[in-house]
Amino acid sequence: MSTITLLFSIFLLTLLMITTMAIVRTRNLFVAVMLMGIASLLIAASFFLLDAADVALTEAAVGAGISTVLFLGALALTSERERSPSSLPLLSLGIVAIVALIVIYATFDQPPLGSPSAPVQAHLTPWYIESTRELIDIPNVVTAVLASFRGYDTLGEVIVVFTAGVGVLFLLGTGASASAAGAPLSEDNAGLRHYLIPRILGRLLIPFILLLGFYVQFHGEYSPGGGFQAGAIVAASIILYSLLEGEQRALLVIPQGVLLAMMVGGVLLYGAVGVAGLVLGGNFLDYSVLDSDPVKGQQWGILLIEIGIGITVAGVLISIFHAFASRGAA
Amino acid sequence: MDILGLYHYWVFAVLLMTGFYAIVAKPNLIKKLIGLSLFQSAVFLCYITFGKLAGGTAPIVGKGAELFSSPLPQVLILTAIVVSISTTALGLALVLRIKEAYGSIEEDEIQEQDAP
Amino acid sequence: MLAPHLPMLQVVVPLLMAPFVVLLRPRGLAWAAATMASLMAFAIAIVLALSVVGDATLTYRVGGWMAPYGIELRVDAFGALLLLVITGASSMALLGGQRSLERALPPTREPYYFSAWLLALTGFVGIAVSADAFNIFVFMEVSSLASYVLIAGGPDRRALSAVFKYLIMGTVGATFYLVGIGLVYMMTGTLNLADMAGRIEAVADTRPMIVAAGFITVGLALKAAIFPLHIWLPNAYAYAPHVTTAFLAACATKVALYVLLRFDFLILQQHLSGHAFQFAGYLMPLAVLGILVGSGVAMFERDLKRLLAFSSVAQIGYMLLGASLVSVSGLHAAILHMFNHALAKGGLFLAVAAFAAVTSGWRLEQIGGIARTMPWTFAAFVVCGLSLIGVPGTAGFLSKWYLVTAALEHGALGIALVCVILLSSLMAVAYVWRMVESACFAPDFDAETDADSTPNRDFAAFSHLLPTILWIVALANLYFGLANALPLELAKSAARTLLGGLP
Amino acid sequence: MSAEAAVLASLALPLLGAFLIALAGRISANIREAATMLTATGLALIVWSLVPLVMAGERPQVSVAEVLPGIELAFAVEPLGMLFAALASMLWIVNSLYSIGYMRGNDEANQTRFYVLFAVSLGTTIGVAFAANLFTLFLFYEALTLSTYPLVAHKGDQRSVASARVYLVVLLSTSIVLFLPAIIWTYMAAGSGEFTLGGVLAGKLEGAGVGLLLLLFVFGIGKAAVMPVHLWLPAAMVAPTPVSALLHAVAVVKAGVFAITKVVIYIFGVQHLLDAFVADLLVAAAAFTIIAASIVALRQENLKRLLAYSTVAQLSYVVMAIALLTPLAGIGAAAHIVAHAFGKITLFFAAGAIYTAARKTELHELRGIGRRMPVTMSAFTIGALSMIGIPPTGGFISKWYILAGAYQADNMLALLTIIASTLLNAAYLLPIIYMAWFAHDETFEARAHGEAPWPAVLALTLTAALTLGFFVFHSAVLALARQLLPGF
Repeated sequence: MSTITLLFSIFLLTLLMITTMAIVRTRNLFVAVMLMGIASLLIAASFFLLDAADVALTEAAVGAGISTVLFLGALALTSERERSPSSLPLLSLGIVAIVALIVIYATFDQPPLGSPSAPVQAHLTPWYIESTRELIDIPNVVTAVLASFRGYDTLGEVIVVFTAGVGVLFLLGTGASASAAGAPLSEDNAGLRHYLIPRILGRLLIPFILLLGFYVQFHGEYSPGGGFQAGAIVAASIILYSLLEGEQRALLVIPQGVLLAMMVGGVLLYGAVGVAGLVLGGNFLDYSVLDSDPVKGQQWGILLIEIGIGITVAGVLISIFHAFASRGAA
Repeated sequence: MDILGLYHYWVFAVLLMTGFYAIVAKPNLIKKLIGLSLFQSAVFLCYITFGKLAGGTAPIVGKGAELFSSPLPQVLILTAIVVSISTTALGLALVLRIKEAYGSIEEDEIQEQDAP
Repeated sequence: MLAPHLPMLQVVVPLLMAPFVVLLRPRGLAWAAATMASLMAFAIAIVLALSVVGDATLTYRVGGWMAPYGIELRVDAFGALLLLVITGASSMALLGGQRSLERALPPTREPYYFSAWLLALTGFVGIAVSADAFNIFVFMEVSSLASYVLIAGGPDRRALSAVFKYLIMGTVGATFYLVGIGLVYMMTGTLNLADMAGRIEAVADTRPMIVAAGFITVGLALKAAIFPLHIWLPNAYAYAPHVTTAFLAACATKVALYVLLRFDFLILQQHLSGHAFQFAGYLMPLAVLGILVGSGVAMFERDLKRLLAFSSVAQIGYMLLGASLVSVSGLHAAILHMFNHALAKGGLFLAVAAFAAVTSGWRLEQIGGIARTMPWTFAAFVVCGLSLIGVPGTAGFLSKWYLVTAALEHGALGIALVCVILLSSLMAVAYVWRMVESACFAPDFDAETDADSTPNRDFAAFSHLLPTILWIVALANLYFGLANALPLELAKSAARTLLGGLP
Repeated sequence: MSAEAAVLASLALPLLGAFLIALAGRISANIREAATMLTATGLALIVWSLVPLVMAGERPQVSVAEVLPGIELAFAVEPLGMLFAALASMLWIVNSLYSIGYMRGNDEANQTRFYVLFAVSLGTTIGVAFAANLFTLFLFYEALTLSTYPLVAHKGDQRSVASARVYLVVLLSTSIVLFLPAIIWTYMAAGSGEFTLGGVLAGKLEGAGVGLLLLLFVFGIGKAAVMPVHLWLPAAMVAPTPVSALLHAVAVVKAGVFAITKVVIYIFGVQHLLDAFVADLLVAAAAFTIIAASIVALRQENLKRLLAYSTVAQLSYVVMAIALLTPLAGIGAAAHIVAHAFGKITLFFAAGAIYTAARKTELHELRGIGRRMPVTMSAFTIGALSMIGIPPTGGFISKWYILAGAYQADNMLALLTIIASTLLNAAYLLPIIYMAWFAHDETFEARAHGEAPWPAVLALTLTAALTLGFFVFHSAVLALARQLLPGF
């Protein structure tokens, strides 16, 4: 890392700290959410400087994008201002300070950042890089580890997303689906259709965002990206569409039932690939047996489960958005 | 290099505690969730930091580079980010229901209403 | 042919059934599917338990990748015992709880609820079989998110604020755990528990390891509701749907405790100098306080479910107390108590679900005279209550016996601990008997005079399945009080494993 | 039927009976009571079939399950247990007869529950009698407490619920806080809690520990009602009289003194206690209880409470006798368990009969009642004489042996206590008898009653006859008791 990136990195982190302080201090929740988006972007940039392109992409899409939209959706239904607390929470400050000191205390014995002899670099990493070349033969090691070596974790991750979807639907209901499907489009629920410029710009953007999503989905083996990022990006484009054209139109394009099918279908696709490995004589989630050539099998497996992830993530995120939005309409 | 490494960890500590402070000290439920988000982001930064290898590049083989930062922390954090957004979404859905049920999203006001 | 895959199928069966369940619309179908999956998981757990008797360990490489590169599953005696508890509790609660849940949930939300149930089950069993620190985190989050959903289905709005508190504290706990394993990973470069234990020696006395041990312990203590980090538990249990409470009270905190014990004993204690002492030094006072405060509050609580929830805080204290003795006999008692307490507390909460089907509420005065209207259900309730107290002939007695004998190995300190155990047993007599007296002798509660309760003498809503299940649980409490070879053997073997084969 | 099968059958039969009674209760009261009588008779037959075997020196043993390593749920019939079981099962028949009269005469509610729980209580009593080790004893001891609790609270009004709470709290807390630790201590010190002739603690536990452990046992076994853990017994008097009669004059309280006797003989071992010089503690505690309880009894106005305090005192006779650690006193203890049972059950039956017929519970109301209820009061008189120890009643026999035992032990304290308490007994019992027979009651409504229903009268006549009979026919009991002598 050159001196310039080093300085830039320090600059980013300092900015990040200032932003987070501001987030905690401000009483305006709208401002706090916007600053959260900025903080996410700063973190994403730092990740990029730390060679974590995949994570940076995800943090940008999820942290700055989806999370901001959800917070804003929630704010629209609650209140934008935080009430000022009655007294200064000295106890909390005390606890926080002590834990902070403990964490900082821990840093003094750590292996220095970036040292090749650090256990993180020396123990598992070389094997992953070697094996990805030999056994899976795709360039993006992150994808290989994510989808195959630790594919079970990723299955768990999809389940977490699915659980969140189930939970939000349980809590908020599927919302206005019944009325939205058949009822004529009302004017007050028409998004930003009366504003010409955002609408034109948005309409122009949506196809490109979708395209980006599909690129990220199917190019994840070669460059940063994969199912999660793609799912988030596709969801973002649909959410943008419903913001522009209104809830009901968006639900006409992708109805509630389809969203549910996407949530379920993605998980089942992932699970089916796992079970297929089991049926074909391997272990659960063993892709090598999917094809006569184990390497091909691995690639097939990774492709399929990434699609499964993408479908579920998109389905869940869009469903959650609709659930939030319909709550406001009701 | 050492300085940067330590600086990263300190930022991690500060972020962690800023988030934690918002969780424990702020009565507003949405602010608590924002704090929770920050709290988790701090951990992401910590993981990615110790995955970094000096002089390495993103772990994408075949571009001629031979030194790669460790892919494993990145994979873990990809998962953790998704877990974090899932928790946030569920938490926000709860906040909406709480707002409907209590007409408030301030913790102390909610507790007052529950106290008979 | 399936036998070697059983540790995996244990997770996969509920996992893959959960998405299906969301799609099942007609009433009852989602319940039936969830119950079937849960029973299958129970059957698998029984087979696993039988096959690990005698210190055997089953391992499974997910995806065919060998540890520590891939994720490994590992079922030993401790895990198998916990699997029995989890799947058993889930099956019994589902079987008995159909009617109770039908009343609690609107039909359109039922599929989501049962899906969340299976997801929670997936999360719990996923933790129990996992041998990978990060994988445990992932499944912990699955189980937590699903639990939040299950609790939020509760009948009144207090469920929502209780869940929110649980969500915040649970996530903080999980994140603390994540920080902890991050630090361990940084120092050792591995996530596989066995590999970690092997590589930790070299970095044993570094500061990050000490801090990591602290973070992991605090994080899991939050999840396990160890005093004083239990404050999320009473409300969450009290305001959840009754059947949810029966399920979660039987296994949720125990799973976190399981991870805590595995981490502390298998990885940290054997390799960090002085850790055993620190572990005992910090946790024993907390355990004692938890026992006394939990029982004490329960003695004066008027809400039946909160009363039982505070009793859970005390019972977690027992388990922790056994573990903090850092001896084979202490651990043995603690692990056995996990099993026995699940039997007793699960049964008690199921009985509350049955009571609530005909009463207007579950404050003590509202269950007045329930012994006359539901004598059989009440009798089962009493049996489970006796097991909670630890009356001889019930399962609860055995774990207390072992706990006392284990404590007595520690001289004067041990005698003090025995006094605590005996004192809290007396307190348990007091709070169990308050419930029994209300149910037997209090006048029939008149719902009309009580403004904030809805009159509800709806006998039709009460199915016969629930009393049957309740009696199965009650008889299990008696059976395992006399013929307890299987849990005893598993607990013993688990204790030996945790202390690294010490005699 | 083999002896082992008989042991198991005697445990299972009352439970089976309870189930049948519950079912029969849904059909009709007559069938239910027939089922009770049948169960009681069946139990007595089975238990008594064991007597000749035990007299011949056999010791049938059954092990049901190994609950903890080295700790079994096991049963063994030895002379003392045989005596206790035979006594309880025989009196259950008489008591059932009495219950029918009493419960119908008083129109009590929840009669089915009453009979069911009674059968369960008897089953657990047999379990206590046949227990082969401390753990089994403890298990049935606790089960007995729990199954009698609802009987004490039978009426369900505030007073009986409160008294039942005292009953439960005292018995359970002493057993958890003192008895259980004592058991665990025994198992840890001796490695076994098996009842073995000569004890298991000799050479394993010495010095002050022996005394401490003995005290833990004596006060932990709250059912023996050594002061100050006697509080539950007066409280238990709110129960219907059949409960007070069989359970709180025979089964439950005798389970207490029986447990202490077993612990002294089979766990400590007489020789070991003699060597450790700790039994005097026990004698002192028992002596204090005898005197104090008798004085308290003097001041009672309520007949059943008076009888309860008398029971407290009489129980300590047994405890004191066994603590004397001499062969004659040992025989006296066994004989007193029987003699007191006959006498006290008669007294309670009489008290219940008076309540049923005349609704009278207080002493001053009994003026002249002997003329209206001659049979009942005759039986009462016999019982009272037996309590005091006047021939020709059973009480004389047991007191004689205990007195002889005290001489043998050269224990002045015991001698004085027995003499003093005999005087006290006379002081609180004789005035009642005098009042009942010779005083006049002028109020009109007092005359408007006769005897209680015939089953009750029949029952108390039978037990009075037994009290008298024991004066003559006590050789079998003494023969059984002599089998204990190798322990001395």
